Amino acid sequence: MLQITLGIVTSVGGFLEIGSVTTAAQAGARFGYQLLWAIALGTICLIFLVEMSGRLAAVSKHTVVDAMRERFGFPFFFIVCVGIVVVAFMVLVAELGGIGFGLQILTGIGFPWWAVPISFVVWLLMWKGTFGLIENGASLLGLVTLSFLFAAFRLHPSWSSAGAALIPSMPQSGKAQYGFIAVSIIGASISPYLMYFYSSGAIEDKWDRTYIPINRFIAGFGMTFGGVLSIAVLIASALALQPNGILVDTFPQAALLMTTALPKWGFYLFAVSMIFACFGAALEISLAIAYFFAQGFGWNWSEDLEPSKNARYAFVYTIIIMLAAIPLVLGVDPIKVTVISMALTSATLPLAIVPFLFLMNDPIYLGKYRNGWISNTVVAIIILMSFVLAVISIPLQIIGG
Amino acid sequence: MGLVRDVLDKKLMDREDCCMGRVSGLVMHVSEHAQPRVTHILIGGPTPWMRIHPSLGRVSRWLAGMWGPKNGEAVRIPWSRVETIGRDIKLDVEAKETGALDWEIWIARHVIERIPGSGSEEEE
Amino acid sequence: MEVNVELLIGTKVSDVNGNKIGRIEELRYERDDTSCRIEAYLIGASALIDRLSAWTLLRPIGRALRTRKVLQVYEVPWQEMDLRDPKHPKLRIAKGDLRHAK
Amino acid sequence: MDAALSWVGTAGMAGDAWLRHTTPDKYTRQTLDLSGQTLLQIGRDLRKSPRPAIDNAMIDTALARSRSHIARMSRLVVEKNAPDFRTQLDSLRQDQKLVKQLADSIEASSK
Repeated sequence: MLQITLGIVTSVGGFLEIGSVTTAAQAGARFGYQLLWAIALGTICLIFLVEMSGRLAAVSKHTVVDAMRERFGFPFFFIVCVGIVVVAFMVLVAELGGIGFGLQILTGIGFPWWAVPISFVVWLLMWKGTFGLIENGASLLGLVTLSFLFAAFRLHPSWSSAGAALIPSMPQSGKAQYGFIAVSIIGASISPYLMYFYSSGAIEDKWDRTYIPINRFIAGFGMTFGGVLSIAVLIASALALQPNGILVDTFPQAALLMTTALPKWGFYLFAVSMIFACFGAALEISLAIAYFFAQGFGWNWSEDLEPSKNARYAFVYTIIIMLAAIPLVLGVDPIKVTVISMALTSATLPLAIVPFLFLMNDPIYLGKYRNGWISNTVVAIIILMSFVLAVISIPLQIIGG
Repeated sequence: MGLVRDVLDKKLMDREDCCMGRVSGLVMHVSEHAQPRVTHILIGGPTPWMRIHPSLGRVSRWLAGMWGPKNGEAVRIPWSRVETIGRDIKLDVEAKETGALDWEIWIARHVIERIPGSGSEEEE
Repeated sequence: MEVNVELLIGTKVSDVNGNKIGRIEELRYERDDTSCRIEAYLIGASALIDRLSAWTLLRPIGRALRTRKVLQVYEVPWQEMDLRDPKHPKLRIAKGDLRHAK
Repeated sequence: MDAALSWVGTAGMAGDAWLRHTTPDKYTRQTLDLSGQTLLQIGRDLRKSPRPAIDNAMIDTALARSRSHIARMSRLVVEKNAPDFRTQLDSLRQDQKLVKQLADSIEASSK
C-alpha cells in the first residue's frame, strides 16, 4: 500500500508544479470558475495514461521508452527523444525557477542567486538518494500543498456554479486568451514525461502482474489528488484574486493567492507549497530525462545503484541539472519559460501518445492485459485532442499569450 | 519469428545480467546460392545513426574517433554467442571484454569517479 | 558478401521486370543452436503492421473498411531475392508469381 | 487597461497583507516597486497608442497618482509606519475604483 507514494509523486509533477499552479491561478483570476472543465478533462486523461503506463511496466517489465525503442526502432525513438527532452528540459528550468521564486518571496533575495544552490541540492539527492527516498520524500513534502484545498474551502465557494463549470462553455470576451489558458492547462497536466517516469518507477519498485489492481487505484487516486488540488488553486484564485482584478502575470502576484483565506499563514504556506511541489517536480523530471536516455540506449539504470555502477545514467542527470541552472543564473524569467514549455508540451503530445496506442494493444507485451475498447477509445480521443492541441497551441500562444 | 520485431533494438544482457546496449544492427551473410545467415550483432558506434541518415553515421564516426575511448566503430558480437531471445537478448559474453561498455567505463573513470560520493572502490 | 539488415529495412524492391513491389519491412528467421537463417522477406505496408505487432489494433479497422487487399503481405522466400545490390534489391520472379503471407 | 487594474489591485492586496503583518517587509517592498515600475511601463504603452473617445489625460492622471501612492507605501514599509501606510492604501483604493471605471468604459466603448 505504501506504493501510493509513486502515484502522488507522479501527480505532483503533473499538477502541483509551477506550470499548473500558475495557469490554474491565471484561469481563476481571469475567467472565474469557467475553466474548471479543462482541469477535470486533463485529470481524466492523465488517470488513463498513467494507469496504462503502469500496466505495461507491470506485465511486460518494459518501461514505455523500452517498448517504444523496440517496436519503433532507433530513428523514431530519436525524434521522440529530441522533442520530449527539449520540452522536459524547459520544464525543469521552470521548476528550478519556481523553487527560486518561492525562496525569493520568503527572503527577498532574487531567484538568480538561488539557481546554483537549488540545482546542487536536487543533484545531490539524485546522486546519493535511492528511488524510495525520492519517491517517499517528495510525496510527503508534497502534502503541504493540501493547504490549497483548505484555502479554497475557507473562501466558501459556490459549489453549484463550480459544478456547472465542468461543462465547457465559451466566454463573452477574450476568446483567444481563454483558448490559450485551456490549452496550457491540458498541456501542463498531460506531460509525456509523467508516463515515462511512472513506468520507470513501477520497474524500480519491482511491480509484477499482481500489481494491476493496485496500479489502477494508484493512478486513479494519485492523479485525482493532484487534479483536486489544482481545482482548489483555480477556485481560490477566482475568489481571492479576481475581485481585485489581479491577472497573475508574475509570481509575486500568485503569492497573494491564500492571503485572504488564511490571513496568518497563507503567504508562507503558499511559498513553502511551491518550493516543495516544484522540488518534487524537478526531481521527477531530472529522473525522467536520465531514464529516457538510459532505457532508449540500453544502459544500466537504477536510482538505487551507486553512480559509478551506472555512469552514463548519472552523467546524463548531472549534465542536465547543471545546464538547467544556467538560464536561471542569467535571469531568464521562469514564468516565460513555463508558458512556452506548456504550449510546446501540447505540440509534442502526438509524438508520445500515438506510439503508446500501439504499445498498449501489443499482444506480445501485454497478452490478455492489453487495452479494452474503453481504454482504446479514451486514447483515441486523447490522440485526436493532442493533434488539435498541437495545431492550435503555437498560434494561440502568439495571439493569446 | 521476425528479425526486426523480435531481435533488432532489443536490449542485450551479458552473462552477469549487465546491460550492454541495444541491438543497433545485424550483419547478414549473403551469397549466390547459400541461404542467407545472420552472422553478427552490432552495438552502438555509427550503426544506429546510419539508420537515420548515412551522413549522421559519418559525423558520429568522426566524433567518436576524437573523444572518449576513441573508437569510432560498432562492437561486433558473433551470433553464436546468443543464448536466449526473450524479453531481452542474453549473450554468453563478458560485457567489459566486448568493448560494449567502453563509454560507460570511460565516463566512470574520467567524470563520475572524480566526484565525491560516487561509490567507486578506488575512493576509499 | 555482408549486408546490414537494419539498412535493408525500408528499401524499395522491384521484380524481375522492374515493376515496383513495395518496401522490405520484416525478415523471417529460423534459429538453431549456433546459426540464424533467413527464411523469407516480408514486403508491403502491411508487413509494417506485422513488425509493429499491431494486428490486434488494426485488423478490426481493416475489417470495418473491407479492404482485405491492403492488409495482405507479400512473402518472398530467400531463394527468390537478389541482394547483390543491397540498396536496390530485386526479385528473381515476376510480380504475378508472388505469394501472400498467411 | 486590464493590466493596469491588475497591478493596482496587486499593490492594494500586498498592502493589505502587510498591514496584517502576514508578509515579510522585503516581499512587500519588492512587489510594490514592481507594481510601480509596471504601471509606469503600462502608462507609456497606453500613451503610444492613444484611443479616441477616451479621456487619455484622465488615465494618465489616475496611473500617476496610483504610482505615487505605491512609491510612498514602499517607503513607509521601510519605516514600519503602519498608520501612514493605511492612509496611503485607502487613497490607492480610491484610485483603484477610478481605474476600474475607466477600464469598464473602455470595454463598453470597444464593444
